Amino acid sequence: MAANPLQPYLNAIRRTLEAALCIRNFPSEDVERHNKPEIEVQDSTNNLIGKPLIISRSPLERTLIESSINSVRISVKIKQVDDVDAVITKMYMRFLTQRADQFRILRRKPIEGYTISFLITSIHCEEMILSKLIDWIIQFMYDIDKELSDMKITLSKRARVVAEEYMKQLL
Amino acid sequence: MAERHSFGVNPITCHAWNRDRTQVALSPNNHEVHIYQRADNDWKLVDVLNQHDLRVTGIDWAPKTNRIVTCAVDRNAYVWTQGDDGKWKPTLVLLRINRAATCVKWSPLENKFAVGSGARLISVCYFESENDWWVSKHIKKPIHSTITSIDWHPNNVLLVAGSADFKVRVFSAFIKDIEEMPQPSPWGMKMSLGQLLAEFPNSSGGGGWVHSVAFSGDGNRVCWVGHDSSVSVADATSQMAVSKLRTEFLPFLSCVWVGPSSLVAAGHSCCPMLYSINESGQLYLNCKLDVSQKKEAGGLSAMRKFQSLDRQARIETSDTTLETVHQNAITCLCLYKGGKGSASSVSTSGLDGQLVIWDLQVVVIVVVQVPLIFVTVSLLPTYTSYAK
Amino acid sequence: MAKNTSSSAFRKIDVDQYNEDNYREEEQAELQSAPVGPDEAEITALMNQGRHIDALKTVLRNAPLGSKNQQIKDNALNLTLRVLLAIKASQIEEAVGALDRDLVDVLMKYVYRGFESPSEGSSGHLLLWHEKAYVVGGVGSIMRVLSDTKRA
Amino acid sequence: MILLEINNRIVEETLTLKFKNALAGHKPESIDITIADFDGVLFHISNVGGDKTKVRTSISLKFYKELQEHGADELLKKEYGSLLTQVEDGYNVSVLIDLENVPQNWEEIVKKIGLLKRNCFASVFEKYFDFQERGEEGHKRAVINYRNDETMYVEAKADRVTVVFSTIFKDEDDIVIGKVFMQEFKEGRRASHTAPQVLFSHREPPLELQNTDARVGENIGYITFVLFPRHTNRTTRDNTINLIHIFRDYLHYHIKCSKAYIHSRMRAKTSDFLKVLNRARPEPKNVEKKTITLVYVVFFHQT
Repeated sequence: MAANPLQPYLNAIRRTLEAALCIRNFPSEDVERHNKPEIEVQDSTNNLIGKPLIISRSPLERTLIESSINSVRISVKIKQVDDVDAVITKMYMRFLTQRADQFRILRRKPIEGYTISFLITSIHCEEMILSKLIDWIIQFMYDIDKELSDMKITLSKRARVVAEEYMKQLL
Repeated sequence: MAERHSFGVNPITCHAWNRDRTQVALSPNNHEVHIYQRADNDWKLVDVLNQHDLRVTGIDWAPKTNRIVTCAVDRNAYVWTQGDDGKWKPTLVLLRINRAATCVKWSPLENKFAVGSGARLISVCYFESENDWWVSKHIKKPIHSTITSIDWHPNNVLLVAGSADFKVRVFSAFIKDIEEMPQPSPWGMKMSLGQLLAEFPNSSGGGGWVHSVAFSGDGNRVCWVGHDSSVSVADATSQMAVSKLRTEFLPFLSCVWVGPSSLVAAGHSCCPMLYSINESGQLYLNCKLDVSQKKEAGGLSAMRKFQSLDRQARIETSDTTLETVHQNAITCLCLYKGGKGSASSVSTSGLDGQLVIWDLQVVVIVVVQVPLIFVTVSLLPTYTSYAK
Repeated sequence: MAKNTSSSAFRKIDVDQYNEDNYREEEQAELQSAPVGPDEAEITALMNQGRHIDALKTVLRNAPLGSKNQQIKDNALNLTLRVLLAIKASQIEEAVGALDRDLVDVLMKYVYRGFESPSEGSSGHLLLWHEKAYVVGGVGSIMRVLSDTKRA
Repeated sequence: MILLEINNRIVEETLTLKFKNALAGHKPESIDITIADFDGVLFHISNVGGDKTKVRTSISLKFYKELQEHGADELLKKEYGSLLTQVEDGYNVSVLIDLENVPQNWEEIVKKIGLLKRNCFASVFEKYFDFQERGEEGHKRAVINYRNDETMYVEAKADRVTVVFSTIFKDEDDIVIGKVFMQEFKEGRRASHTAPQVLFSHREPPLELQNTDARVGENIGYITFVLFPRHTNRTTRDNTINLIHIFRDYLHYHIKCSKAYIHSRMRAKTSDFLKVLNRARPEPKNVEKKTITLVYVVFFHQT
């Protein structure tokens, strides 16, 4: 991959992830015998939640990393210039979030104002090799960006072929 | 320098050694405690203690009285005593807490133990022979969040506790029923149960959950590690002065004193590190214990893997094993040989299911007389010639 | 006959807040008196003389991290961002090199704060700052940004 | 398979089979099948009064009455002549073939019956193409509700004939994809400057239909074809009718194909993601415990 424009953005996210993913198994203070991702617990006392960090590449593209003592929520806002982008992205995200169970770390509903959200708990950090998990998230963001623009291009290519094929007959 | 044992893939939450280090009790991240007997290079499972019904969070093995205390997320703790047939039998402990127990430590005289919990309190338990169970007294004020770690002062009365409200506090855990009033210590005069003798914020920046605390061998110093990747030492003998070192590594999860003015800390960066205090009381990084194939500064090598992926556009990154011995965060650090005053080796266990024993002897002695650079240079050739 | 208590307001009281054990924000305030923040004239003067690195040092040194007054914080943020964006990309490495460890932490805090409201072109520049600050401060400086309650 | 076929392939194949059997002397069996086509059109092939040798093909179009006003019957008579037969109830047009005396040109007849729907449609176009040819202005525009709540308008002017389709996009995503297609249709003229002009307007009807009762709505699109004499003269008119009358189905067909394409791509990529993510889990390789005492024993690096 030549010096691709996303590189510095992805590097910054990688470094922030390395820092944010330092989480530990932490039983809940509010509810007896429960172990909840503190980042998701609305009324959780604010001492268990770190400062939410935002890394942005442009006003349209940003990543929000909210960390807490036992869980991290990563939300990505993908660049959507026009409504074709919006439709393709919406279809893609619905497709992915319907399979959130298989992805284990994918959140069913993205956070307000973001396209897609991940929720990583301490159990995921114990089960998976951390560096591979970070590599996967970075690779995911890179691939999604590429995949969406590819699909947009192929869609307009298809449309052109369909139109030309039809108009050719109409001479 | 590093003796490495693996107990499968799932994480080890905590471990504790018996007196002659022939047996280790460890919990494989579930409700059980496994006791292994060392058989020269291998480990034989001799016993499984499964009285808890939720994940075990703390184990401590009293060397003199050979009793194990375990605490778990199911708000219970059990004291295990070994019957003459070698089997371990639990005795009931009335913790009276309504949240998970997070850490447990025997007091130096092993006549009582303290359990930190998510109920924002520490319960100090002592044996009541009439009904053959352990009763507890609570230390509540002014704890505001879960206690993450506790340690005993050598005088068997003072207790230091680190908590998730970014504070390190020294309490008195004096139980008048079973002991007489101790003589005052540099930490303070009043010794009634629950008396707050000292309180330190983890950092002037006002944040960072305290992951681990420890009293020094002589009890005059307290060291702790915080979530802002910091190592701090507070010295009672010099007006509670705090020397704090903000490191550039990932945060540490546990720390233990290995000498009068040196301590080992280990955590998310998977590499135990030796810190020392110079004459003027300043903390500095002495050296890293894990020098195996040390190619670049600590922290994960994912960055390097990503760049190699990026430069050579290799799609599938090779099996990203870290250079460090531990492949995932270290969660528990214990003394292996020697006491707090002068330990010669420590043992670490972590989320990668490995138990590693680090020999400090090679590093500590040589380092004291000789500047650091020379040591690592002299070590490297002997080591690299053996490398694969 | 039992009087029907129609209102169910009592069920909605958040009992937890009355439990004085719970962690509360304000008793952190007494750490130190909040500094008033860098003064604009001094920074602009330094910038005009082209001494950007000194401007950076001064703006970071008296960053009002602990202050409760949002207005002071925003002014300091805008001022710092102006300094950061004024320093050319080639000079960044040298600038970060001139800072001591604590100032690199403060710098990192302002870099993340700058990401939150990206004006055109600012994010790319801040990414560069982030990379250079990371080289010096390591992942530890990001940990400080995450965990310190006294924020930029 | 980009262009849609305008003949009904099933009708053709059934009748060809019937004729072939008859020619080969086999005894004809009875037949009674109903076939669906675009725009809610139904074909019904059956035997008349149980007589296996008489095969009747009937077609029903919901909007046949409107086509009749524009001379559909005359056109069909001209086209099918003797084949037409007494209309089956519930249907609009019926054609009869007699298996006993198979005509010489039976393939041609089968082809013609396959185009039954197209020919019904053609009447309204032919009529307005003639108006334009004769330069007659001012005729009322034809309004054909070719699908429920979708209408086609045909209007003749001195120098051109405009055909306007109104169509409903059930899913709002389809509108956006539809717009992408229509954008390409508009730019179709780049490919060949002789192609008809195509316009697309979303929600409101185009200028020609301003004050009519044309529906207005969030998910309604209007497609306007401006056909010039070169498209509507005698020689090219049939080809034009073939293409124009199925434009609406052509557009929606390709919208669905694009969505299917996007889904297949998503499925492939998602399974990729899942594979790589599952590799992040350390497989419990048989890690034998290797003691590494660094100083004395040679350091084994497990493979």
